[in-house]
Amino acid sequence: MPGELTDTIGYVGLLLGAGLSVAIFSYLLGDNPLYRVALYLFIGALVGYSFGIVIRDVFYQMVFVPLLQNPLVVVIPVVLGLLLMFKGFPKYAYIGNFSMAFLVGVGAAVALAGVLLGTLVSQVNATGQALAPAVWTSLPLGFLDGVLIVVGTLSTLMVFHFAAPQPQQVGGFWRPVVRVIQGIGRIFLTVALGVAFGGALTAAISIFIGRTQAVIDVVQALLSR
Amino acid sequence: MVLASYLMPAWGLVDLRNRLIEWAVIVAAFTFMLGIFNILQVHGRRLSRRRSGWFYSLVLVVAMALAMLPPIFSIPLLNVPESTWMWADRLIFDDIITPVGATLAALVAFVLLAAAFRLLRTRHSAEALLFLVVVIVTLLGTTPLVGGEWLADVRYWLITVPGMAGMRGLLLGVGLGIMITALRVFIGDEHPYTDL
Amino acid sequence: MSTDTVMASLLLGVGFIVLMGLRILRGKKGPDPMVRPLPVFQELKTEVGYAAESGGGLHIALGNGSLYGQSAITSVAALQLFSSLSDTMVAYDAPPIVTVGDPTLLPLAQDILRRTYERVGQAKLFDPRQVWFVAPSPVAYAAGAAQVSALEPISAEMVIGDFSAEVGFIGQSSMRHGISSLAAVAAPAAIGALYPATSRLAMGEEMFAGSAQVTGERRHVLALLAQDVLRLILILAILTSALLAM
Amino acid sequence: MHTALRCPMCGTMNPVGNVYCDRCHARLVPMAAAPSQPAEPEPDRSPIKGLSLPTIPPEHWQEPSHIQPGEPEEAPIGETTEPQAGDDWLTQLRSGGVEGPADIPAQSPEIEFPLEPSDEVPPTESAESEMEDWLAGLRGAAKEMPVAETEVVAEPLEPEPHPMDTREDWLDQLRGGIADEIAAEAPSYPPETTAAEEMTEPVEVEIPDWLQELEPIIPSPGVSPEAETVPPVAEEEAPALEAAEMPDWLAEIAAPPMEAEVEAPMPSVPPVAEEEAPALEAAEMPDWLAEIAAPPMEAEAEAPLVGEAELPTGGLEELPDWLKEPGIKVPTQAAPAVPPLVEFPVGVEATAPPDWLAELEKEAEISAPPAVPAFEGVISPSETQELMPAEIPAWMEALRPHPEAAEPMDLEPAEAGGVLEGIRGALPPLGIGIEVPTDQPPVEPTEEAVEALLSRAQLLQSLISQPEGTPVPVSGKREGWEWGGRIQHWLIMLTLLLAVVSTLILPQFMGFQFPPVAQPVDSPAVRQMYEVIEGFTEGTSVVVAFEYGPAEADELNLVTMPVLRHLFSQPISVTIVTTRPEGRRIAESILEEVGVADGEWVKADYHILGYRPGNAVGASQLLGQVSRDSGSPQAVVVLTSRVVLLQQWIEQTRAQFQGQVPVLAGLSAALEPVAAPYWATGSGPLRGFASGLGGAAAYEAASGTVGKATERFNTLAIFHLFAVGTIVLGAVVYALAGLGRKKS
Repeated sequence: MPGELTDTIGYVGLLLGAGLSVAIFSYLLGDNPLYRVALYLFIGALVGYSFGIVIRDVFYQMVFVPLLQNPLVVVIPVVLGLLLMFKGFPKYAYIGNFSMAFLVGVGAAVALAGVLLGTLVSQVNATGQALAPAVWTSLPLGFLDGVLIVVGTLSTLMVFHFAAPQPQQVGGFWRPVVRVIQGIGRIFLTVALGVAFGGALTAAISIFIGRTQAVIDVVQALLSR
Repeated sequence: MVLASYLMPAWGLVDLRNRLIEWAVIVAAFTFMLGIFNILQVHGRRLSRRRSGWFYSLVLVVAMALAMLPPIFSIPLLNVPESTWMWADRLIFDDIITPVGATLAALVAFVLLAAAFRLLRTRHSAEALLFLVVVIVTLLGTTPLVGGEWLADVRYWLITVPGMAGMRGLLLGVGLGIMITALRVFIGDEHPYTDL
Repeated sequence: MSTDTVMASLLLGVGFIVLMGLRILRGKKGPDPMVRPLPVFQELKTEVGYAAESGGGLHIALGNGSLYGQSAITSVAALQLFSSLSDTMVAYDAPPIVTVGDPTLLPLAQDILRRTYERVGQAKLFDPRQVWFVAPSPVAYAAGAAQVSALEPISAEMVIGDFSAEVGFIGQSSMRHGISSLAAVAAPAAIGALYPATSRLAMGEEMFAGSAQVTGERRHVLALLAQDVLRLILILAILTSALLAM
Repeated sequence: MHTALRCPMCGTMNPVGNVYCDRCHARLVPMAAAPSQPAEPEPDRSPIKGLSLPTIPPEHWQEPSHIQPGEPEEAPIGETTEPQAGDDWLTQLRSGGVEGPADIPAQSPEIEFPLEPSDEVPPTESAESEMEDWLAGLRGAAKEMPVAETEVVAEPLEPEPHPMDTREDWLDQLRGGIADEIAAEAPSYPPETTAAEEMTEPVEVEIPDWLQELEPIIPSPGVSPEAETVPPVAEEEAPALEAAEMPDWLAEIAAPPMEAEVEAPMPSVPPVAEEEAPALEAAEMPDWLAEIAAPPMEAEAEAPLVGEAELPTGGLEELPDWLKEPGIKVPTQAAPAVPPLVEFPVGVEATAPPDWLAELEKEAEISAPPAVPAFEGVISPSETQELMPAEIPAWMEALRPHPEAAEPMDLEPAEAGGVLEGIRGALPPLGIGIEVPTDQPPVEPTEEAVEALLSRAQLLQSLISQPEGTPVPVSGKREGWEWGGRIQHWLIMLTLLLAVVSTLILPQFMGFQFPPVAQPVDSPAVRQMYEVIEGFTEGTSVVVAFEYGPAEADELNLVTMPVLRHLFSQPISVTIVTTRPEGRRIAESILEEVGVADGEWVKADYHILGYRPGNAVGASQLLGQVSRDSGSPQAVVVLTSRVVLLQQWIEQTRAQFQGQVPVLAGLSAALEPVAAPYWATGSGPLRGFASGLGGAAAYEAASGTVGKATERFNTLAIFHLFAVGTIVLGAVVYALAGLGRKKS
């Protein structure tokens, strides 16, 4: 009876999952074989599964299916992809270069477009907007915050200023100014990082809770049987 | 080309872009094959050499090989009856990948905590102190204790004002870096892919 | 075209012009532009030296960045940095173990190593297995990469690329094994996670300065300057838009 | 051949007999010393054969192939390499003659020359062949002479002295068992001398040719012989140069011709190098000292001359960036150039010649005396003085390292062991020649020498590569997983355990309930998100991107569920997409959990578009497909825990729909700060978001439901308390520790 079978398997799986979780948690006691087995099992499963999905969703859906209808559509990428396979053999690796160039090119373009429109422009606007009444009224301290945001953003941006003032440069006056600005920037940056860290910690802890809860549930289920 | 289509979404450039991108996706999929190949190489050698931890490599490779199957079975063309692989799929995904992955992510809590714990050891500066304070406020602010709701406000302020400003600076900076690097890729100043 | 796209195109144009201008300028002679040295990168090479000395290998974690999206360029930058180091590594005979968290990075990383060996005339010594594809998901990658220091004789770990908080794993393991670690990461979460872990951390944009810092190469340095020019432009833009907004 | 000498100063051609230029009366020294040369070279070559042959294990001569792979690993540490190196260059000689191995023609010369004479047969042939194309090169070029050329003649003598005297102390060091070095060492001069023989007249013409050989990027085989003969030439010219060019150098690091001249002199006139130390450090070393350890090729050439291990390295090392950029054009010179450099470390702490001499006394009694007269014969006493001190240490260092050299920044004492261990470990990654180490000639001094070199390299390197102020890395970090670490480890573990027990286990089993310590606070971001979703009208098409894997599921599911519930309670059509392989699976399972399948509250219809690889590309492609299928969506809901993925969706959406389409997000708590700038209190492209348990709880509050998030919120709060406790504790501990450290 497949039904029961799957049930039992499901049950076993539950145990397996819990067991593996515990194994991983044993990392807290130090890097130990138990942990490693679980880890490698996981990595293997993950990679394999992902690859399976790639096969299904890309090689089948995006390549094989169209290939049957209208080969021309996919012939180019397939060829590129096959060229890429040469990367597996150092001797002929260069053959794949064109494919890589294609990948990098498209990737870079997409990224650039994204950054330009999504981050640079929009963030610049938004920062500017911080001084717009509509916005700063929504901020805790009102206008002051608006100013803070602008100042903070600018100074943080300056923290990453790379060019070192050349000695012969007339930057004599600017150097201290820049240094001060960078100092301020670092403060903002640190706050930002602190917040980020806090967030990350919260997230991790939430997961931690969730995980332990799950394990405990299984244990309880066992006990209650 | 792709870029242009973003800046002037007209003249069917968009379609062309999507076509190009689709190709890129397909090509990228091939790299995954390389990835698998590489894993086999690396761990294959570990196995053959019986190098430290070869056993783990064995586990890894076997798991990989098995885990590949369910999704492949699920390809309609093969019309493998669901009942035959669904359970395996469940087992692999729900009972191995999910819990272990989650547990690992949970461990991050420990790792981060450890890091925070020894922060003042790694860096001994006012900055570090500020960092710690901010972290603490953020933590307590996320879950304000009864009576400590003001912390939530402080946190909110931290996130929306100084934090955001700093983060913006960071993002803008990274944006700049990305932009320049991408441009350099285009003008061929930077070519990670050629044999030059 | 929305104002966004207009501005974007403008910015792009400016960036392009600046880069080109500097590129032409590169051809000319004259004193190299000076760049504020970032300790992290100054130490990178030294680190390689110590690795070679102690006979241990280096582990370079290139992160989960694929060749797409933002991580694409972050990864390209990481590769850039890596390739500027690889010469030294091969020279020192401190062959690195490179781990990548995305298959698309794999061939590129391998190529860089391979080329370095070829450049030194030892193509036969290149072993594609020096680059490991660990796993395509962040946590799995981080945990897996952290294992490298446990399995292989590693004397230094360099975390360069696109990560998120999980990178803490690598930091942790290098702390455990007493391996010195350096990091250059762009993602805020990763920076946050690493900030307490190592004092030698290049955060955010600094990461893109890597190759210029390691190899004082003119082209890289000039790229940085271009970055600065654009930065100033951005600042002006922000100020103006702020004034307009008021 | 050439019947006239071109005056370096005015360029007029003078009859060969002239000592002074007819026109400008600049000195055309060559003539002066010319006659004396032919005599010398013979004497010094013969002894080398005698010494060098026996030192190289015969079986190596036969089959180099199997060893070669092994070398790269050993090379920098320098044991076992000598013999292999010997046979290796031999094979090269046999195969490539002067041209050297095919893979890098440019390199071959350096590799061979230093070694040739240690074998009787090759030197002669190769010397011949050199001369040939060398002369060929000369005929090809009729250029006006540079300053240098005038003094040329003085030089040919120069090489002699060292072979002479150095050989003396070699003889007795032979017993010291360091045969290999000598074998290797001796060769490094004869090349010059052999070249010197023919040099007399040709040189003049040849130099300019060489000088301008510096410009082209790809060196012709011709270059190498020339380069060889050059050192002598440039050598004398160097002092002049120093005077003239020092400033420039210090100012400008990358001046190829400069370096060329600078390096050239050093082989034969250490004093020059000596004085140049500062300049060189500034200009030279970053380049190649930073890369001192040798890549395979160099390894072969270098290993034999242990002390000088650097030279070939230095020289060849340049090849990489040298091939890259026309910048440094001098590998060939660089090789000879090094000996002086070798001692810079020493020079650095023990700058004054006196120290040198002191060292000499205890190190090189034999070699010192002979050296002096030999020199005086050729060069002005004053120069000799400088020559002397600089000269001997170079060899002494080469042959046996003295502590001082190694000391400068003595790295871990455990090193020696570390090295060997390291090697064994380091081999596998390379995947080659692990078996090789078996044939190790027991040459302790060698090893030490190399160690010394390495450490010296380290010194220089760190001197250069570190801006003042930055501490030497590693120092603090190498102490590893020390007790403090353990304690802290256990402590943190305990904390977590406590938290778990108190908040999860007790409630579960003892029914013990923690009093609610914390209230969810509603955040504007969440409210705005809620409102946007609430505002969806009939038939709105919404894209939901499941951008998280199982790893993050434990947190994000809690965030996702209330959002999805809300979404599906709206009469909209949802398209589920992902750019992560596991995304689809996650979506399916969570939809199941939320109960969209059977829940009668569900008003939305949905379909899963599936997974596209390649983050942003995939996203943009998915968006494209969606807008093709069901028109541009009214909103994009991103559920993720990764910055890049959030950004990717925000940016791609914005890029594709010019910011018409609002983006909403259910995020991990980790992303709140990153999301904030995009949200910008509602003015950003991110119209609203719920992050972490807090956000989820807030969302549940907003939608008037009580879900897991709310339940778990309290637990989270308690955990936070523990976490904060730990952090504060750590802060205090290390703050105190730090203060303590400051005091001591």
